[in-house]
Amino acid sequence: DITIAHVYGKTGPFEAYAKQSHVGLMMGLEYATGGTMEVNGEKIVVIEKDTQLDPAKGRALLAEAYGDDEVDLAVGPVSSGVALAMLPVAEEYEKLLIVEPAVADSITGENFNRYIFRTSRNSSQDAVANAKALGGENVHIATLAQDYAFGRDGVAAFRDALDGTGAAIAHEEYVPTDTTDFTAAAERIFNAMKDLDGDKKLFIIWAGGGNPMSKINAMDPGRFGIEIATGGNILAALAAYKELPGMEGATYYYYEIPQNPVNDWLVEEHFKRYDSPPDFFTAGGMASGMAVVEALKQAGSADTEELITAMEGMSFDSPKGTMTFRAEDHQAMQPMYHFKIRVEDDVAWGIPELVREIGIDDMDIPIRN
Amino acid sequence: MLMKLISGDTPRSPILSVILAAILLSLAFAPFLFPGTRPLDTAAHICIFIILVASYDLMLGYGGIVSFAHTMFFGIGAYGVALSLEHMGRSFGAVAFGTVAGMILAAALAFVIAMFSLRVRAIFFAMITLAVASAVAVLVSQFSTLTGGEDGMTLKIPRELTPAFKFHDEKILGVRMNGKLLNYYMVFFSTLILFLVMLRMVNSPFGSVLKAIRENAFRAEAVGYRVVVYRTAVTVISAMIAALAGAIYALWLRYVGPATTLSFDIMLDILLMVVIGGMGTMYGAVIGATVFVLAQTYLQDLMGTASDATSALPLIPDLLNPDRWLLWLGVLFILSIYFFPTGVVGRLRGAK
Amino acid sequence: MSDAILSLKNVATDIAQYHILHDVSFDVPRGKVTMLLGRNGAGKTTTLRTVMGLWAARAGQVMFNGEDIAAQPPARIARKGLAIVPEDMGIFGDLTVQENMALAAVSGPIAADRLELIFTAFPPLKTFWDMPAGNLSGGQKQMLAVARAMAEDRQLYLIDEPSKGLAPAIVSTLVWAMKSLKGAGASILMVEQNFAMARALGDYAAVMDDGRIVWTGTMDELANDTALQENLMGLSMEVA
Amino acid sequence: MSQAPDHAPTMQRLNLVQRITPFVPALLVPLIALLGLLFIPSGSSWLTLTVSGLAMGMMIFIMAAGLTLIFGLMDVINFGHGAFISVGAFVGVTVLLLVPGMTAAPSVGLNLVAVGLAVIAAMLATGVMGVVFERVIVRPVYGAHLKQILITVGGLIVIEQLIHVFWGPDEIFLTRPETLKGAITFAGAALEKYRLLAVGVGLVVFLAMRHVLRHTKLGLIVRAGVENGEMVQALGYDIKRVFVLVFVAGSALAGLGGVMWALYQEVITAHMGGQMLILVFIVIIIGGLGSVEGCFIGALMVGLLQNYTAFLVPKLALVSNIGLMMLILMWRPQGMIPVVKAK
Amino acid sequence: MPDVTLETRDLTVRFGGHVAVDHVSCRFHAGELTAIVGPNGAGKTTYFNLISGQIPVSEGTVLLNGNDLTRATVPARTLAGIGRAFQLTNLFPDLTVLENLRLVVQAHRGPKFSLFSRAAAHEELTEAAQVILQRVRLDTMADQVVTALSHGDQRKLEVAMLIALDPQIYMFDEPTAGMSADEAPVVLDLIAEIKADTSRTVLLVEHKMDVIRTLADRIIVLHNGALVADGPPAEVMGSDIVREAYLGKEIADV
Ligand SMILES: Nc1ncnc2c1ncn2[C@@H]1O[C@H](COP(=O)(O)OP(=O)(O)OP(=O)(O)O)[C@@H](O)[C@H]1O
Ligand SMILES: Nc1ncnc2c1ncn2[C@@H]1O[C@H](COP(=O)(O)OP(=O)(O)OP(=O)(O)O)[C@@H](O)[C@H]1O
Ligand SMILES: [Mg+2]
Ligand SMILES: [Mg+2]
Repeated sequence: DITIAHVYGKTGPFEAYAKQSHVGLMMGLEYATGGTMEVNGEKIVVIEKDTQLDPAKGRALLAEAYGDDEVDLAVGPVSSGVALAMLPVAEEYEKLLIVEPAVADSITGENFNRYIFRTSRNSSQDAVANAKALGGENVHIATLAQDYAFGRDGVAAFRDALDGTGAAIAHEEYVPTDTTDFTAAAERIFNAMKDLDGDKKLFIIWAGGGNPMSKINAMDPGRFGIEIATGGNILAALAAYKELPGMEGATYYYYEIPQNPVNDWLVEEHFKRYDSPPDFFTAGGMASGMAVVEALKQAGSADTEELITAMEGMSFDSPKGTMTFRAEDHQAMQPMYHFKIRVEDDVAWGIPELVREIGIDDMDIPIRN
Repeated sequence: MLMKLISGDTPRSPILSVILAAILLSLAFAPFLFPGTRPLDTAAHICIFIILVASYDLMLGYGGIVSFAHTMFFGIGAYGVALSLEHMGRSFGAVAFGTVAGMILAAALAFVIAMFSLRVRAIFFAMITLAVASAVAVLVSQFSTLTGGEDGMTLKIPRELTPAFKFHDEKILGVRMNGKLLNYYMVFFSTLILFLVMLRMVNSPFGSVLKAIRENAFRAEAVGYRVVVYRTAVTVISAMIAALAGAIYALWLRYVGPATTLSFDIMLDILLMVVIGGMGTMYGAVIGATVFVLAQTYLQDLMGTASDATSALPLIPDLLNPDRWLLWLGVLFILSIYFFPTGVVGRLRGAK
Repeated sequence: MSDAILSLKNVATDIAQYHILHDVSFDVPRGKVTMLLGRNGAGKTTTLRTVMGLWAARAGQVMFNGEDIAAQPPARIARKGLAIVPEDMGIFGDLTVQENMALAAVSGPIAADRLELIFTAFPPLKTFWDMPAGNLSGGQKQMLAVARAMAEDRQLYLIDEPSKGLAPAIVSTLVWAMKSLKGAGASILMVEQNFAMARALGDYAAVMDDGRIVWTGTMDELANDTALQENLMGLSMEVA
Repeated sequence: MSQAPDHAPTMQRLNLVQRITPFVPALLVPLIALLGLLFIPSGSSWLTLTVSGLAMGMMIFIMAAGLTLIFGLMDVINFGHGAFISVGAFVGVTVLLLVPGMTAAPSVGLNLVAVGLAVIAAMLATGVMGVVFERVIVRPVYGAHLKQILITVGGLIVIEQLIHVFWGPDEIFLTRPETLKGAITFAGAALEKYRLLAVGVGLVVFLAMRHVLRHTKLGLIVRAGVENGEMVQALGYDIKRVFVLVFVAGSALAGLGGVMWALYQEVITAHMGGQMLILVFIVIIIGGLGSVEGCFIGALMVGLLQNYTAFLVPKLALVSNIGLMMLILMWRPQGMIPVVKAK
Repeated sequence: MPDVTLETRDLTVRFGGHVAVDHVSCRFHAGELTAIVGPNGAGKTTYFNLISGQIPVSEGTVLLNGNDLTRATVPARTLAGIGRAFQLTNLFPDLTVLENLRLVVQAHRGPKFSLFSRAAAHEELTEAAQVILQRVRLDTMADQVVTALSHGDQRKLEVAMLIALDPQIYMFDEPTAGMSADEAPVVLDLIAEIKADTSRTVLLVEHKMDVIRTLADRIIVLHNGALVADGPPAEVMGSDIVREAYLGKEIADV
């Protein structure tokens, strides 16, 4: 048998993401093996381990998976913090860890080691895609982000990517992660932008719950000619986008956007089985499952070294089309989608409608390891 | 000799003595008795939590002070080592420096908080420590350039403490003689020594004054004890030991992050362990930490089995879903407060 | 004593694991003052608290106006017309004197003439009317405790050592206040260590020792029999 | 009878400082607002910030009021309060989602009815929970602070988990009723409609609580009951029933706070209440244990200060609460208007 | 006249506008027992609180053997030699009688901050405590938990704690309040014993006239916070102000 450990935070605040991720992984394995759950004549067995979003548990469980359960490789986790804690374990046991869907740049950046591959996007990919979507001549952009690594890195990557688009950053605003009242931040942004000419956009980079988009919208930024923009999100969060028809940004996934057989199958099967569309992390989970099968096929065995050789530079199918593991940092390069929000009464959320697919080549994602 | 070591504070119950001896032996020979990574990790966790919980008991059970900042001190110790290893390089010197620096910082912070709030109601102290601890947790995630923020930091500890270091080529009793084993015994002996030191402390004249203050602070003042000084002292000592535990934990885990050292969840775990074990007994820390860490590690597996077994019934499988393990831990928690108000140690002592 | 407002029959009370009262029986005649005497720890306070329902009687009956109130909660008992001045005074220190009094008047505001009487007897209460009662001196608190019981008409007053901590001048006003209560038709069951005061006020006496009633009779009988006093309580009359 | 001698003690006239001292806490709120006006360059920004600060303060107050009520009056620390806030939010939001016709209609009346329904349902639900909680969890541990902390924390965990069981693990997003969306522009400042509503609700709650506590016997009974429950019973009041009532009232307030907060945040999670608990504690500490007035003033101070510092020095916004708390405690170690005495 | 040990100069405290102790200047001497009397609310307990430090002074000074202790903390004053027993029994409830006393002995002559020595090893403390127990005739109760003691025994322990402290100044606040006539003498004898030691100064607040008559060397009268009379018992008790303000006519006549 080939055993895969899915080590992820099944319980805790990211429980919803975790469910999607697991469903995606299983559907990915199923699709890639044509429903047999076998590759190279061997059965694929998935065991689950719950990190409870605790990095210490994550480490222990991954060590247990590699050491005691003797799995061939592991997939997960949801939280970047847990992922970072787990990275050295992979190195210590010399086994693969496919990171999905944790997004921190440093996973494939400064904390990278050669046993780490990542199918999910990283923060830079998000930021650069959004820069491509929002930039243009005579555009002034203010950013609003959480005041920690994710936010600051995101803005930095976004700022770099704006270079050459003609747009300029007018103001950067950072607020503590647990901020609930955005009046002050909004007032600061308004004060900084109200006397500028040209297109004025406020780009919000936000991870987790509590996206301030609608709160700032309630303060009527239109008075000063400021438009709000933000990246994509899971379906539940898209409900808030309904108030902002016409808003633009770039997203990682929305089930109606990618046009390819993999996605068609995913959407159809997901509706059939769960009576709902697949979401962000379902797509991500599926990508990881398909990457695993493809790697096993190409390597012809589950030996770690052979897998690494096979996977560096390997391209594989996913619900988002073809992805490629970049050899340098093992980050999966993938397309992103420039969207515009359309509102329909009988849909509970604002629909991100595709404006343009931002291809792998359109984005210059820095290598940071 | 033995009496001196345990400061004349015997377990005072045959069953308790047997259990304690069993725990001591299991921990002492854990690498040989329970092969595998998870059991060893569990044993190390038990050790570290024994220190942490015992130092908390010093404050709670003996000082009568409720604090929610214990994990903060724990975290300070852990981050102290992490930062010094990061900036001073991979050496024992860095470890020592980080540990001492962490302990000093913890002591200073504990001192300030104590001066502020111990003059008033105990409840104040509880709430203020909660607020300060949460502020520190936020600060740690804010200063992400230094601390790695939410993501935490991975440590490069001295090679002698990692599996890569082999000091004997042959396996002995099926156990590899490598740095990990050394690391475990560092954890174990630190625990043993610190525990004995704390046991001595609570049985010293200082300890008896603490008891008096817990009973009637007003009268203790009138008799000539400076209550604030004693309370501050015990808070500071407890904070320093917690920081030390944090440093040890960081070395064992080779990772520090808010979730492993600063989170409120760990604070709750500590409270639970103290209560289950028995407050104001010191031995309660050993029992509490052992029971709790074992339950935490293996409860989910148990629930999965139970959920499958009841899958035909309505609602029950939902409640027994392994994802809901915290629900049951909460229930267990409430029940234990009702039915073991004096903790396991109190129970066993009463039953003799 | 056929007309007893309160009569205890074979009452036994436990506090935690200790047996405090054993088989206590005596009557409190209507419209009279009955003194409950005895040395420290005899069980006097426990008896009053048992009547009020603050300790539960393990056995026996507490008959108030012919009804057994032994198993009832204190609030119910109070509503039947009993008031207690507890040994520890039971002052609400965070409330003002005025609020303490307002609470004591269960059925509505205190009548003006009654308030007048209270102020005459205990002038400091008027001075500190709007001050937190916790700041009163020991004796002032004692005054407030008694005044609270007087806030409205009750049938039976249970009063535990009212003179303790009071200056002699106030003790005499206290005697006067108690007499005016009795004059209004109320019955009083009082615990008192100050024998002079007990004698000045009491119509009947019951003496306790070690959780039992050891003697009952009229106050005169007791007051005139020094040997009996020595014997029962170790009291001597010259204590003023 | 001999007239007792004149006991009138020496009373000195208070000087100005002494006479003002009792009112200082109440004066702090306008003082902070004034300081804000001094430092914030644009008048419209100041107005926006002030209104939003007050609204934030009011919502914190509503959440804290129930806790301080229970805490101050009954000397019970209920960490479960956080879970009550969450439950209030979930029940309220469930009701709102059931009446999309009423929330989506652009009619003030219908919208307010919908919100009213949500509030009533939430308060009923949390009120009933309060009864159960008081009976099962709290009653056996009256007077034992440590056990209270522990056991109510246990309650918090269990209730949060039960929310997961009943409503699933996902966060739930919602939008405010139609007429409560957006802002009114006034003097160049955008004043959110919902915040104005929150200010109103907060004021009503405050005045109602103050009235009950100050001017009704119920308030007296409860305050006296904490100090000496036995004596209150001996005076003829059924303290147990009164305590249940207080607990229910406090819990219902948590429910109200939960709905208000949910409508403000427009997203709810099982942990939302637990997360608010720290801020709530800070407000209670600042105000003084058990004081509704103190809690009110403290909440407004926190709300205003947080908004002003977030505008002026964003980095400090986070620590402004802790800083404020430390300052207040240096000035008055028991909080501004302590009701429960130090022990 | 023997040495002045304790002295207060213009000692004053105000609660808001209410002057509870009003410029009280008084000297107390070694070997002397001073009774402090006055109507309820006169400021007697408050005066004690000012001397022992439980309440901060508004104005004036407290001197012990000429040293200014006005700003000293409660424990500092205790260690300097001002000892106090409380009106309401105030002990360490869940410790045994012996432990209660040992703690007191330890406070002024034992190791306090010794963290690493074993408490049980300090036998000298235990012995000292036992001696005192015998003096108050509580030795049979040594291992009882305080809560299990009767009221009278608790009062005795309260006095024993003060003796264990071995202070220079003894302050008793109504030591026999609520004590029955057969219990009180034990405590009164102890006070008389202390008084016999000429190096000690005793302050006693009492409402019971017979107690004052038998014990007091001197009486001071407080009224509305002010010191209104000071002198030998016979003289003060006979003065008009005491009869008027304190005793009241009726009782004095009884
Ligand atoms: N809470 C308690 N726990 C244990 N024993 C108690 C308690 N309260 C009272 N006792 C005991 O009950 C006995 C009777 O006490 P009670 O207070 O009724 O005496 P009393 O006659 O009122 O004495 P006193 O004159 O001292 O007030 C005493 O021996 C006392 O020690
Ligand atoms: N903390 C305080 N705040 C305000 N007033 C106080 C405070 N403490 C005492 N007082 C007032 O000071 C006065 C003196 O009180 P004190 O307790 O000293 O009287 P006392 O002489 O001991 O009387 P008693 O014989 O009744 O015990 C009283 O009127 C009291 O109300
Ligand atoms: Mg009594
Ligand atoms: Mg007094």
